This record gives sequence, structure tokens and C-alpha cells, in this order.
Amino acid sequence: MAEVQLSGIHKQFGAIRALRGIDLVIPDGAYVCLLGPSGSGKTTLLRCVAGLETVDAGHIRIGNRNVEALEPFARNVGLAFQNYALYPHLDVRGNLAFPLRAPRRRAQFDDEEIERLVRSTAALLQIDAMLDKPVVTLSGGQKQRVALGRALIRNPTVLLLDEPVTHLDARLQHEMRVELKLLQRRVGTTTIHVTHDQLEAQALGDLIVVMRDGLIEQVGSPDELCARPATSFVAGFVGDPPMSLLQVRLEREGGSLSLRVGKTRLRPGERLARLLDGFRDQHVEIALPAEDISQGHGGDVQTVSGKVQAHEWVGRELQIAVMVERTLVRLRTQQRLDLRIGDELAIQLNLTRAHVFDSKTGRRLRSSPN
Amino acid sequence: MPRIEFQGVTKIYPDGTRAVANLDLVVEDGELLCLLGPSGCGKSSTIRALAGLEVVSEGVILADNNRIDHLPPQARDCAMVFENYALYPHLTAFENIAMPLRARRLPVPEIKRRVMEIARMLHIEPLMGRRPRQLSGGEKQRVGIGRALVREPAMFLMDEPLGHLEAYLRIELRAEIRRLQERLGITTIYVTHDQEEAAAIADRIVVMSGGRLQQVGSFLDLLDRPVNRFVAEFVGEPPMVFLPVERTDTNSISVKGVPLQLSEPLAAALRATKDTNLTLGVRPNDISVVPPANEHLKGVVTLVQPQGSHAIVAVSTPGGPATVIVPSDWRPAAGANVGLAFAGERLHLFDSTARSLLHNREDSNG
Amino acid sequence: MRLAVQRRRAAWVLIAPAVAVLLVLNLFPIVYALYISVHYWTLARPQPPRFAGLSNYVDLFFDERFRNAVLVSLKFIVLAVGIELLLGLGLAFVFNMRLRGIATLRKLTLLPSLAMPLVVGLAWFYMFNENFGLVNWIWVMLGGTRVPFLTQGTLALLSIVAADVWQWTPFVMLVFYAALQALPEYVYEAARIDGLSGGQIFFRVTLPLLRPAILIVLVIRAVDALRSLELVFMMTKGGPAGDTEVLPWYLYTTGFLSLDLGYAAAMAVLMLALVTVLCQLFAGLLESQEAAP
Amino acid sequence: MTVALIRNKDQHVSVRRSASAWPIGTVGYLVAAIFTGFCLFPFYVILTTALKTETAIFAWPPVWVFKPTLQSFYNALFVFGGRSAISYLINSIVISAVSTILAVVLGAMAAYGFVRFRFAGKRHLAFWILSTRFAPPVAFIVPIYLMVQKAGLLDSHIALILIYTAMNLSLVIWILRGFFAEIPIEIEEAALVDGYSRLQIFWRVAVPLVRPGIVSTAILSAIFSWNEFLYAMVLTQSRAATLPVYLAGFSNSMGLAWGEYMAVGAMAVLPILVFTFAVQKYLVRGLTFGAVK
Repeated sequence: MAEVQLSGIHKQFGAIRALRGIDLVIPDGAYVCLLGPSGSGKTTLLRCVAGLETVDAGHIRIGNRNVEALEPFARNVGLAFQNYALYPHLDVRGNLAFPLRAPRRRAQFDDEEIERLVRSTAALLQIDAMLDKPVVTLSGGQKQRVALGRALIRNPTVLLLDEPVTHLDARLQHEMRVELKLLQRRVGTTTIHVTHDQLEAQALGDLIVVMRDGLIEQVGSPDELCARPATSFVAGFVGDPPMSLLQVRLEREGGSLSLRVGKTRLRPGERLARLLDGFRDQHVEIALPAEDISQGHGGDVQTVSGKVQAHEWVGRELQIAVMVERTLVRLRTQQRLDLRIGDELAIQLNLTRAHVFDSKTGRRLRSSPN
Repeated sequence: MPRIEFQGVTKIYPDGTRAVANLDLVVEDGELLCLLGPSGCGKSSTIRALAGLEVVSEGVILADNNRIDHLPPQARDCAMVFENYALYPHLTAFENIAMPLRARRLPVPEIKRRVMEIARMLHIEPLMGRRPRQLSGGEKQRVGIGRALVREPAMFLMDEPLGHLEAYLRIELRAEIRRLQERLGITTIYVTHDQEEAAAIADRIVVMSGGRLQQVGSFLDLLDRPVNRFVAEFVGEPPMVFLPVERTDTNSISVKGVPLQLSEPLAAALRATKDTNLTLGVRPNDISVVPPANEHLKGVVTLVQPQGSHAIVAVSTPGGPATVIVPSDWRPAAGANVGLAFAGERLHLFDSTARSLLHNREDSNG
Repeated sequence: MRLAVQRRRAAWVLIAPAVAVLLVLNLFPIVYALYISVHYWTLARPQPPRFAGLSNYVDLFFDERFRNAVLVSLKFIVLAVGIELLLGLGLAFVFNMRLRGIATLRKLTLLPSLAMPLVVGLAWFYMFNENFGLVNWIWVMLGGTRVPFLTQGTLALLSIVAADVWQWTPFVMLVFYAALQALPEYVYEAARIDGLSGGQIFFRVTLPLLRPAILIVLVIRAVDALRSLELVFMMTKGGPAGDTEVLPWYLYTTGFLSLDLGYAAAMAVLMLALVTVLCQLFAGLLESQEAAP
Repeated sequence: MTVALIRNKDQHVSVRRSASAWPIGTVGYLVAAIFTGFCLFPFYVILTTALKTETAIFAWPPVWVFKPTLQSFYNALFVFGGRSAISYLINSIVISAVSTILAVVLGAMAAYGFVRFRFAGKRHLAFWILSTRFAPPVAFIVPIYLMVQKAGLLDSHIALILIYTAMNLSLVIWILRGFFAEIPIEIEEAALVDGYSRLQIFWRVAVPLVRPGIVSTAILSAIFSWNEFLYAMVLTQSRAATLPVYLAGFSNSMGLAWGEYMAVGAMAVLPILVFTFAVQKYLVRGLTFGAVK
């Protein structure tokens, strides 16, 4: 088992700068999720650690060895591919044993040692009943287990997973997520798991690394990400439904501060006023979780209005998207509203727990210690 | 726009597989109906039979009460969007959309006008000169939709149109499809295997499995009143928890010795059946974690998965594994002993044939 | 760049052997042919070859038999390949129909294209024989009088064309059949949903999508037809009076019967030039074809 | 009513019957049957003539029912041509087998090299190798003859083996390139991570996955080598002479021994007829792959 240290990683494919300087430490035995939209460089980073891509600059340390110049084999990493990449001409036993039969490992494993390891790994992944079945006849879930087995059988120092469960249907996805997490706990291998699904990242990651355009936006535990998103991008990416981001203009008259969203003026509330006190810029971006947005008039909590863009039932909740000043505001409600697309809807914004970001840099405003 | 009716429709393929079995279904005029089910459940065969791409083995399909199941696709005035776009690879986007109008030999200026009009509606005017190979997945599907709608068909069929697109694009396109359908008011059947998509796009959902219609209803109907275990398990995220149940006497049951309080309708349904091989079904968000006590089912927390506003907790119980949704501000630690309390009015009981007891009672007197 | 060094070494280990063989037996002979073609080089007389500059090429330009050989070759290619394409395309549709047992028939039709061309020549030589040939028997049965197929002017060329058509139409049909099978199924379903009639589907969808396959088969058959020698060797030996003296035959007889290697090499160089130009044309057309559909 | 000839790989769209007198299916079947008959008939002629007695061969009108005799086969094998046909048969087998193995091994390596690796000049190299498939062999006969003569390899097995390998290489590479390109790259990357070197991945992962391609290219190479006539005739006399040379010998001697002539023809064609039927499905895929891709 080993800690993984990435320092100053740069990677370019022709004109596209896939990785623009990555510095990251992955603690020994941790389950870390690389989270980001497609094109954020998360898969490229995984492939660099595996050695399937060479880095243009920077160092990759696994345990106490620099490995960026080594070929994949010498890094002793295990990799489970997104579409499994099993050897179609072999059965399950053949696939699991294949790494142990690599010519470079000829000395280490004799036949009955291989058989023993194959059986124990198969048992660990509950596929010991199908060792003789050709892999092409297996279901998605079973193929994923064989791919994991093949990666784990030679006890890699680092386990790399590239979107391992996104292809499975909803029910199987939940099942495999639990299994993956419990398996990693039991085996204890340092694991890097790439996904674009933020709920999956929160469910599995001890630590989540949010990436965008080849850079790291934030590294933190699932709770940290939701409670204190470091940038407006992270805020807009996390949460189910994701937080709503509103461009707000600051207006100061006679010492009292108000926030203008389109035509309506909102009172910032005591916490925000103190936070924005020293802030010079005209504009700020605020992020509101869906729980703090509700439908309809009433109370002193301020209201804005906009046209309904979409209304979808998700489980028992109706998720509504309203266009306010060119930004989509998403809210949830239990009530059965009869909505049609294009209707005007008034929504209340509760700013008490709003996150505030500098609208130019997108970075979170240093909140005064409270 | 016609009212479509399937009467006893069956489709058996030459190799014997019974893709659709005795389907009775009505699609109201102007409705957006969704066919939902796992792959191989017969939903695609149903829509292809309506389009005329599959010949119906038995039964009848009616459009406004006149038979269409014997007509070739050309004569059925229904348009279809395919999962793999089905664009003509050798023609530009403009020609692809114009093809149905050329088939009807409409005058060229009118073809041009209608194609550009539909292109504007779908925001794809700049793509008209390009070939399918030069378009992204989303753009190809918009051209596919344009081709289907340009001829103002009576019926609009969509076979997993968003299957190959990225998550954010799927959400965007399904909202747009729904907007289009609401504006055009065209009778539409939408096929998908993704329940989130079904809930988002359709008012009424038909769940199919093994070629049979399992249940028709709104997403909430499927969620709260599943007719059998298949629907209960297939709909809802995370999936429903099932626990074996012992029947102590005619009107009380227990899970591993822990008695269950039943709501009145469920208790009545229980009395109405003598079946002893029963299974309890409860949704993770209808289970609450309480300190371990005798009157609650005991279990050990195996894993906690934070999900922002809530967390998914996996608990192993004597009756088998259970999943519970807990609010994020209070979370048990892994390995902790806990009790599970069930919300009485939200329980489901399934008999030995996996049918829901509630459903049987409604059937018998409804 | 992937693990650069290791990859490049592996790449060369894999490719070098095949390239070496082709260098020795394909590229070098072309250079050597050029060298020979600028010499008076004959095996008939013992003295060594003398440098001849371009005189071989000049002689060729004025050589009546060479011009005739080129003409006969072109006639042969146009006739044979033309019939093979039309017949092959039509039959591809027939064999593409959903009929029980048609698959076995299709497999049987492949045999002519795999038979030894020399034996094909032999069989047709026997069947076109004036005295006991079966073709004459059928012709006489239909009321005609015996026809000297292999010894009378254009008829001789037509019988060579017939033999070539018999041998290669199945190959052409098979390629078109495969191309039809490769056409995406969903395009037909979409066409029927769009309301296209059978005719519209054929002309607006099937034919345009077959264009690349038609082009590829055209070039393969044109070049292959240019190199066939066995039929002439077996059936007519270039006779009567040069009516079937295709270019390859004239080159072969010049080189190995009259042993005038220099002159034959000059012919070879011109033939290679012609084929290369044809290939460039084809590659260009295919590129535009790739971009076109 | 329109006739919709829509076929479908997976069985469920049926043919709509036209209302005309002749259902399209029957007409189609008839045309297919006639064409298949046309394709097989010459083989029937070769075989029956080889089994006919002298008189039956020259009979007019042609004899359809006769008492078969193996006399012609016996003469062809043990009497004619000084040495028996057996040695020609063996030469044919040895030369086509060895050249096939060489062509497939070198070809597979090169094809994999082209698919998996990027290197300078790759496009040009690939285009050159592809163009060797179109180069007419007759254009190379003069230079190659002199090269073989200078190397003292006239009438040697090795000369024909190397030439046939070179001739088959471009087809093998062209077809296998298609097969190798179909292997998902992730499978090879998985093997890389599992500890296999690039070359080991070629042998242990890539080659087993393209076995159908290898079998079909082997068959095609064997058939092309077995059928080759020009080089065999020019470069060999007796020691390394193959079946086509023996067959050509008959036509030169003009002793009208049709029976023996056809017997040798039958020997040259029969193995292919039997062989193709055994491995038919590989063959079709290889042939069309080469053309359609």
C-alpha cells in the first residue's frame, strides 16, 4: 500500500492542454474520487498514474519511488477500465490468471500458486461460481467484477478505477457502489476512482478532487464540498439538484447594503452584510442550495420571479427550473403543482446560508470568522 | 392527432421469442405516453409494431378506431426517432429533413420553407449544410427529430432517442422534447429504460417486462402503489428493500419476530388472503434509524454514503440487507447497532406470486 | 507521446521484415526494369547488353503490334469489366433476397473466382472448340450453323471475355452482396417510415450508398483484367492475327519467346506507369467519395 | 402495389408479395439457380471429360451418359511428361504452403505495426504497400527473371516461394489491418498494465483475437500461390515446376490428349473446390473485407 504524490503534472495532446499543473497528495489506503465534467482531464490524470500516458512535465511518486518514467508494469498499479477491457478469447479463470502469467513474472508464480490466487480473488468478488464461463457471456455487473479481480489479483500498490459503474443500470449501480466501498475497506489498497457523477463521488470518496479544464478546483471531504464550496464552479456542480448561481449587484445607500437581482432588491441579512462590508466590487455571485429556495409569496423572505423552463418529477419531489435574469434557478417541492412550461412563477430566496463568490475569479469570499 | 389503441397485440419472432404478449393499451389524443422497462422487455417491439416495422402476430392496432396494423409504414402517417439517429449518411442535414417531404413530391419552395422553419425551431439552422458524420450526437438527434416533425405526422414515436448522449445533454434535450410536444400537441410515445427520464418527460408511464404490461400510471402511482414486486423494484432510487415476513396469525405479521403495525387498508388486505409466503417491501426513505430496541428490527450499519442533503446507509439485518435514507445532519457510524422503524402507512406486502396485496384488494372491489 | 522509445523499437521489429521483402521483390525490380528498358538487352545473342537510351520507347511508339495490344487490352477490359459490374450488381440484389436455400447457392457461385485461371482457360477452350465444343452444340441445337469461336476475329476476343466474365462475375457479385449487407439496416427502416416508395429507396438511398463499393470493384477488376494472361495462353495464344493479343501476352512473348528483354522491359515500364496513374486517380476519387457521402 | 425488396440480417422484416403473376421470390430463385448452374457447369465438363474414353471425348453430338474410366488420370499421373505429375503436385503444395505461412506471418506483423503505431512516413509506406496489390505481375517478370538468373536460383523452390510471399503480402496486410483495427485499444492497454511487452501483446492478445482473419488470409494466399502461372512457367522447368507448368506443357506439345489434359486440370481445381467448401465462411469474410474496407 502506498501514498501517491503528484507534483507539477502537465500533459498536452497537440493543441489541447489536458493537464495544466496538478499537485495532489493521495494518502495511503484512501479512497479518492476524481470528479469533473467530461474534458476536465480526470481520465488523463488516471492514465498518467497508470503509465498509459507519459507526462510532459512533473513527478509521480508511488510509495517512495518516482515512477513517471517507468512503463505501466514497473509501477505495479491495477486498472479497471470503463468498458471492462476483458480478454474476449479467454474465460474468467484465464482473464484473472493472465497478469500472473506475464513472462516478466514467470519466476514468481507456479501453476498451483496461480490457481490458489485465482480462487481466492474470485471468492472475494463472488464470481467463484463462473470461473469456466467465457467472459463474453457475462452480464455487465459480472464483467465489472472480473475486471476488478484482474486488477487486484497481483496485489497492486494502487488501484485505479475509470468510471467503473456508470454503465450499469440504476439498481446494479447502487449494489456495486456498496460492494466497491466495502471491498476497498477490506483490501485497503490506495484507490483512485474517476467519475462524472457527483452523487457517486460523494457516496464513495473519503476525499473528492473536483477538476475542471485540467486544473484542480477543490480537494475536500464530501461534507466540506457541500458546506464550503471553494469556487462557484464547485457549488454549481455539487448537490442534487445542483445549487443555483445568481449574479447579484451590490447597492449601498447611506450605509445600508442591498443586493439587486434584476428588478427586485434583496436585503442581504446580517451575516452577508458583514461578509460583504469590506468588498469593493460592484458584482458578486451567490450560490443557493435548492433547500433554501421555495415557491410562492409570503413572509419577509425576499421573492424574485421568472419563467418555468422545466418541471420534472424525481422520486417524490417535483424539481422545477425557473429562468431568472438569464440564470437557471432550481428548486424542489413536495406539492403537486399544475405547471406548464413558460408560466411565470414567484420564488422565495432564503439567503441566510448563501455562499458568496467573487464574480471575476469565482473564488469563495473569505468569510469573517464566525 | 389520433387516439391509438392496442387490442390484444402479440408479437412472436420467427425464433419463437414472444416479444409482446397480449397488450391492451390506449394512448389518448395528444398525450405523451412513456414505455418504460429493462432491455428486452418488449417496449421497442411495441413501438415498432405501431410504426409498421414489425408485423403484428395477433391482435389489432387502431388509430381513431380504424385498423392500421395491416398497412406498410409508408401508409401509417407516423414518424419515428431512432436511438442511433438513422440519418442518411450520404445526405446533408437539410436533405435528411427534406426526405419525407420529397417522398410526398411537395413543391421545392415549400420543402425549403418547412425544413428551415423546423430547423429554426430546433436551433440547428447553421448545421443544414453538414453531413451526419460532421455532427455531434446531440446535433444528429435534433436533425432526427426535425425529420420526424417536418411532415406534421399524426403519431410521433421515439425509441430511446437520448440513449447515447451525455448526462447534461440528456437533461437539456428531454426538456426541449417535452416543450415541443406540449406546443405541437402531437400524440407521442417515448421509449426508455431510464426511470428518471420517464418521470421527467411523461405524464403517464407504462411499465413493461417480459413482453407484458405490468402497470400504467403516473410516476407517483408507480412509486406508491406498485402492483407487483417487479414494478416496486424497478421504479424508485435507491431500490426498495425486501424483507421476509412471518405470519403469526390471520391479521398480524412480523419480521424476524418483530411485529409490524399495519395501516388499516393493508391490515384488511392481509385478512383477505390466506397466503403465508409473504414479503415486506419498504422504500429506503420510509425507514428511519432509531436506537436499538426490542419493538424495532435490529441491524448493524455496514456503510454510510453521504449524498449532500441526505445519506444512504447500508444496514445488515437478520432478514437481509437494508438501505435507509437518513437526513445528513444525523448519521450513524459504521458498525453501530441500530433499530429500523417502518412508516406504517407506506408499507407494501407481496404474496407468493409477487403481486401486491393492496393491489389484489383494489382489484377485487375496484 | 506514449512510452516513446519502447514503442518505436517494437514498431520497426514488426514492420521491417515485410517491408524488406517488398523492397527486394517489388521496388527494386521497378528500378531494375527502368535500367533494362534503356538497353538493347537480348538473350538471343551472346554479347552483353548495350546502352540504347530511349530508342526502345521510340520503337514502341511506332510499333503497330504494341498499339494493337493496347487497343485489344482496352477493349477486353471495357467489355469484360463492364459486363461483370452490371451482371454482378443485378445478381447481388437477387442473392440478397430473403429466400430459403439461397445462401447455399450463393456459396456455390464463389467457386469460379477461386479456380485456377489456366484450368478455366482449358475448360472454355474445350467448350468453344469448333468440332466437339458444347457451345457449338447448343448453337446448332438452336438452329445455327457451327461457329469457329476461337479462330475468327472478334469472336475470339468475345470468347476470352466470356471466360473472364464467367470467372469474375461471382467475385463482383459477392463484393456487392457484402456491401449491401453492410448498409445500415436502420436507414431502410427510416426510409420506409419517411414514406419513400421502393423506387425512391433504390435510387435515393441504396445506389448512392453503393457508390464507394462500385468504385473499388471497378478499379480492382480493371487492374486484374489488365494482368490476365492464362485465358489467352490457353484459348487463342494471341490469335487469330493479333485479335486477342492483349498487352501482357505481347510483353510475355517479346520477353520470353523473342527473348528481347530490353523492349519487353520498356513495355513493362509503360504498363506500370498506366496503372499507377489509374491508382492515383482512384485514390483521389475515393478521398472525395469519402468526403462526399 | 409496390414491391419492397427489403432484406434484413435479423429475420423479422418480410418481403411484400407483388401482385403480378410471377411472385418475385420465385423469379429471384430461378435467376439465382440458373446463374449457379452456369457457374458450376464448366467444372462438370472438366471432371466428366477427364473420366471419358477417347471416343466419347470427341463424339458429336456430345455424349452425356458414358462409362467412366480412370485411364486419363492414370496416364497423367504416371506416364506423361517424362516424370510423373506427382512431383508437380508436390511442388505446388510445398511452394504454396511455405509462401502462405511466410506471407501471413510477415503480413500480420506489418498489419499490426501499421494499426497500433504512429511513425514518420506511415501514410506513404502504407500507400506503397497497398499499391503493390495493384501492380500487374507481368510488368515485373523481366527484371525478376534476370535477378533470379543472376542469383542462380532458376528452377528452384526458394525463388517461387519468395515471389509468391511478396505477391500475397499486400493482400494479407490490407485484410488484417481491418481485423486488427477492430480490437478495442483498452484490451491491449490492460495487457500492458498486466505486465506484457508490446511484442508479447501482439502474440498473446492481438493474434488470437484475429484468428478468423488469419485463417481467411491464409486460404486466399494459398489459393493465389496455387493458381499462379506466369512466374512458375518462366522461372522453373522441372525440379521446382508446379502443376500450372505441367498443364502448360500439354498445350505446347499440342498432342491433343484431352483426357489427360482435363485430368491434370481436374487435379489442379479439385483441391480448391473441396477446400473452399470446408472453410467457406472465413473465405467470404476475407475476400470481401479486402475489397469493401
